[in-house]
Amino acid sequence: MSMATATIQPVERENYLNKEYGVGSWLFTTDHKRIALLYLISITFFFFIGGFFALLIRLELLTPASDLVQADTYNKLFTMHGMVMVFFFLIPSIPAVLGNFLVPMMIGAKDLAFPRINLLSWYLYIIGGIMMLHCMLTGGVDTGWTFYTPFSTAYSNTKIVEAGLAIFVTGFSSILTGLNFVVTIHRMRAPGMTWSRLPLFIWAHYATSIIQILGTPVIAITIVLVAAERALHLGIFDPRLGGDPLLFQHLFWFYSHPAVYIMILPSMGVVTEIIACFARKRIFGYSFVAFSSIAIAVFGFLVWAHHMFVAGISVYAALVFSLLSYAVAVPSAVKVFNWTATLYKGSIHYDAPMLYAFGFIGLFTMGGLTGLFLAALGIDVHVTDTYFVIAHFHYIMVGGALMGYLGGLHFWWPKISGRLYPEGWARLAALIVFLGFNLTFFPQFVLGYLGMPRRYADYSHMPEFQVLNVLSTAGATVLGVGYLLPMLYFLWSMRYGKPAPDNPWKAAGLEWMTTSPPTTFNFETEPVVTWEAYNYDEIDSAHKQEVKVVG
Amino acid sequence: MSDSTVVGLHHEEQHHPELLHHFAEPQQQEDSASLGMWIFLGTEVMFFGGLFCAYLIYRLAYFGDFAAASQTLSWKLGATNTAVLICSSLTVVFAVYAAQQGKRTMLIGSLVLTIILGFAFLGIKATEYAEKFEKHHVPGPSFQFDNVPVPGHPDQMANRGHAQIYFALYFIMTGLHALHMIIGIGFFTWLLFAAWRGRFNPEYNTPVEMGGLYWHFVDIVWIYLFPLLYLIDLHK
Amino acid sequence: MFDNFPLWPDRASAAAGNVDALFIFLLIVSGLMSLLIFSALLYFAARYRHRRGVLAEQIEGSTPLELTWSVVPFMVFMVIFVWGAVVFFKSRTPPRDSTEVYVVAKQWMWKLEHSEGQREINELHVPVGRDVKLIMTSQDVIHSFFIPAFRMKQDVLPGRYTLAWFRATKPGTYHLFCAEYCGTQHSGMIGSIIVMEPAQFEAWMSGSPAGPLSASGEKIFAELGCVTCHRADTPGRGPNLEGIFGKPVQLEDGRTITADENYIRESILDPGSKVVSGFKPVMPTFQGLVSEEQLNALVAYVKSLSQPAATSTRTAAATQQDNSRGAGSQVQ
Amino acid sequence: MPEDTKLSREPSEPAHEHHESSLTGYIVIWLILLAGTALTVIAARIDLGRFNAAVALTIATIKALLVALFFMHIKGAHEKLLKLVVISTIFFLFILLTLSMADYGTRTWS
Repeated sequence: MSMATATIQPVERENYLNKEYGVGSWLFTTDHKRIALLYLISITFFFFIGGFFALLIRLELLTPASDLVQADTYNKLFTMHGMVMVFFFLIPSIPAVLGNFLVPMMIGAKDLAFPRINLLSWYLYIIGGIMMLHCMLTGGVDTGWTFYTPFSTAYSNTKIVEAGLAIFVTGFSSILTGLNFVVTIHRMRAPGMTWSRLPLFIWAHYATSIIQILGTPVIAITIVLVAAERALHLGIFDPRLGGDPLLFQHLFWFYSHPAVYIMILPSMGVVTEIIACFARKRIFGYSFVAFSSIAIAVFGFLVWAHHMFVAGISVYAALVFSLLSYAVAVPSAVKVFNWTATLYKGSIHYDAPMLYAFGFIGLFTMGGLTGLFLAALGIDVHVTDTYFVIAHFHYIMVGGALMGYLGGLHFWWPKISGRLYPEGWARLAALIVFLGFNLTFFPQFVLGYLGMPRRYADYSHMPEFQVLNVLSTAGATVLGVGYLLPMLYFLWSMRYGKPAPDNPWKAAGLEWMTTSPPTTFNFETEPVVTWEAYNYDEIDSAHKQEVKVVG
Repeated sequence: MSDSTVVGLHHEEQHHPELLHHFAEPQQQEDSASLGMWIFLGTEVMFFGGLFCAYLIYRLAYFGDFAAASQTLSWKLGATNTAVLICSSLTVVFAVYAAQQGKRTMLIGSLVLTIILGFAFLGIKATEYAEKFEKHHVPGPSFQFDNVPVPGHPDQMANRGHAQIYFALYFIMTGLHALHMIIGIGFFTWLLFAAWRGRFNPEYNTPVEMGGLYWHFVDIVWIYLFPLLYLIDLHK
Repeated sequence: MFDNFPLWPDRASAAAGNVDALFIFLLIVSGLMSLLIFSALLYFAARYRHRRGVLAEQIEGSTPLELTWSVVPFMVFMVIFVWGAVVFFKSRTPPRDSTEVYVVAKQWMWKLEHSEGQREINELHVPVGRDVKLIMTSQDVIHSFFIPAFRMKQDVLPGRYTLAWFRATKPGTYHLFCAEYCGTQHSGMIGSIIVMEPAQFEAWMSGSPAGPLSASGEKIFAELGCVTCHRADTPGRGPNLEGIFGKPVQLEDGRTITADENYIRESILDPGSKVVSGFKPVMPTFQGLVSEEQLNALVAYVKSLSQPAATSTRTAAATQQDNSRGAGSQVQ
Repeated sequence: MPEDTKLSREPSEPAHEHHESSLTGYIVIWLILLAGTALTVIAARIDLGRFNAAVALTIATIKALLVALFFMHIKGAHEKLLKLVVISTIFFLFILLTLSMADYGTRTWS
């Protein structure tokens, strides 16, 4: 086997992967592509840790009684599932891996504006990650990833300060990534790469970076306040000393609601690229899609208290936030309509990335529409803090963000690794993920409307919830298989996959005009852009002519 | 004069020693650094912004208690510190000017003055903190704030818990500000070292400019902290 | 089969129908929207699949179309918003003559006390057809009082009161959940709401006779010495509490505030914060001296001073609670 | 295409216009800032009723603007981008404060 592959392999050109070897050449690299791979490895690690917790949660809920784990352990499991998945997987996933790899290449730059800061942000991520692992191994946290006060500041006796610090450090990694992207997109574009020629992936990352830059510091200071309150009982969040526990929720959601858009916007960017390529078309309404990203980023900051409708905020504030929440739904809807319209009169191929993109649109639409339910004050009163919310945000974050991430990973895998992944397996995995996902989370909508509260270790007094929980757990196992598959065949393809051509999809975009894998500085000579984004007409007609000439 | 350098005339063959490989020209590098710095300052604004939000809410809710607690501070020391920081901002703009004009002696002098003023600020702050420790005004188990009347209402005693919230915010806000000062002094010490070795010239002085932006930002934060923390209801 | 696998929750309160109606409307709207999107998606996917030699037709976009699919959904959203807001407002505004139940949440149990004095733990008996107002507070962390069958949920916060109300419409036993994560035994903080026919309920009430909450409040009011300053007969050092509940109060610092449950609570625990105009801030704090239950009783008592029927209730209470003090010390 | 022949990067006008701004200008600003500090203290010691806080914040904002415009060279900046960064940051801070107050300010309404 290895003999056979060895004979197929041509002499490899120098690229960013084989330029240097050794641990040091990776740990001290400033190459954005190598840093992207460092992120890929580390976030995959955290994804499977978070996934393992999810699996245990689902297994516990298979039966109504709290029999697999005790309530205390269960509470730690969902807390750490949330913290790992949100802060160590979803937020860095697309920006830090695909964004890091592609942002400089897509705009024709040699690297990000601040390569050393880029490496620093990976190290911050790793330091935060190690702190989080240490925290989990030495007892964990049981507050839920939301850290609500005064439970977190005065009642829980778990490692809240340590987990908070881990998130604080990782937050700075996120801030620095966003800062790097904004500066790079402003300052490093190749000649001719105007704003209206930028791939929409770049627009999405630009919008994401705005949120990372302006939102993350607020959670950082909130964590400082929680830690200080916990250590010294200052009273800032303690009602007995005159503080208001809701202030914590305001500050927390000021970041954590926009953080949802940190997760979903890059995914929207990925899906836009994939749809354009596999429909062989310019994106319908380019500028509307671009500006809807910015609109989502800005409006995303105006809606945070819709997480607090029953928390004791004023009725008038609830009205304002409900109204604003519908405003943020419009740009999301605009995106979905534009993707659909892009397919019209396209020439659609069904490779695995496109299947993920279809899955994304379907699941994101479901997630978005159920968001309308939650933003409606009257309904939110009933469904908030139930499985309805769980299902809703998993449709957005797992159905949306993760589908986009996997789709993007497949789409750019030839560029990243220089190898082709096995297409058949990939399509199968996409299908399994889609079906498994719906089986896991659709029943939770019903459970939520029935009234099953979230974060319940034990529902033995409510046996009527069991059937739907069993369905959900069954789906989770399918979903688990669907996530394991890509990891296995990606690993396989690194060694046994067919060498990838420079542009296997005949896709538009500067990243496809360099070698696969690219060289350290991405381009032999600085590219000069004279064409619009998504010039699939030019690419395809040129190709057609070639065929004709040959024929 | 050496500032006649026209942008765009940097040739590849004259590759500036401070130009990093991935930039095409020094102007691009400098613009990136300054944009990056401004964005970083934006994150700093939001970082302090969370505290200002908490401050605003509690000040409006517990105005009298905040005034009582605020008036245990010495506005004279606060005003002095404000003046010290404003003076240091002046020496910082002098430093930036000197670096751009290539005036090494002036640059070193301004940097030294800035660092001295920075230490002066921290020194005054430290004496204020020491006094707070002595009076048990530091939030925590040994916090004491009993029988302090609310300004303007001699027979109404300030609420201990609310005063503690004031002092908590006071210490966190000024503490983080002081931390920024310490980082700034560290950075300026490095600048001084680099200036001593003659690293800065009219073509390359970005670190001095960036350090200057940072220092001015820290100054601006204090410009707000001073009236908000020291001057609540002072007329009563 | 549907005993073990229900698809729709019980509908047992007046509000449940409103919520369900909006929910069904939203199901229809979002069903239509997803039908539109998914069928377009599938149709295009099938119709425009790649064929050899057929190129995609490039379309730049269309501003009228973009405006249409921004504005039309927004209009629909506004309908949902207004409808949702109306349902919400109804669920937040307790009717004036509701029966009151005081709820104290703690890790991990619900303590409920009827204004008639009956105490319950993790169970609440209510009659069909009567408006019940819940005045809730927590002893420790944030909890949330959730009755799915009533489509009613409200977080219960330490340090202040939050309100909720319902009118049960169907006899039966329904789940009570804590919906805000509150620690280890969060999932054990559950209970039942038992809705009874009025006659049955009266029988249940008389089965466990107890003095009204306001009467025990009156007793505490006297024991803590509140009566020495808050007098109705002569001007005391504190304001006369007769008839103040629900009325605007002029404060010393010029603000005007409505004397609601939270104001009374705050005035007991932090008397200096909102002093009534014309009085000196001389009242000591009772923080740490009264339990949440005693506080509820005091609030109930102050409220009873403002009810038209107050006199008769109090006389009844006084005769029932024939103890510890003479009628002369009573606030009149 | 004609515009493609002028393939330049971001506008790269000379960046150091502030070279010419004289040191005396800085000293004038410095004096104004010191005067502003004195004015803040004086204003705080006069009873202006509810306007004390407003006056203090107005003076602070003017001082901050002076520092930003002249010491941080926002005024001489050769592109609008830096101003945009400043304005959008202030905008989001404003959002944080006002929308929080939308809750706290209306809680006691009935």
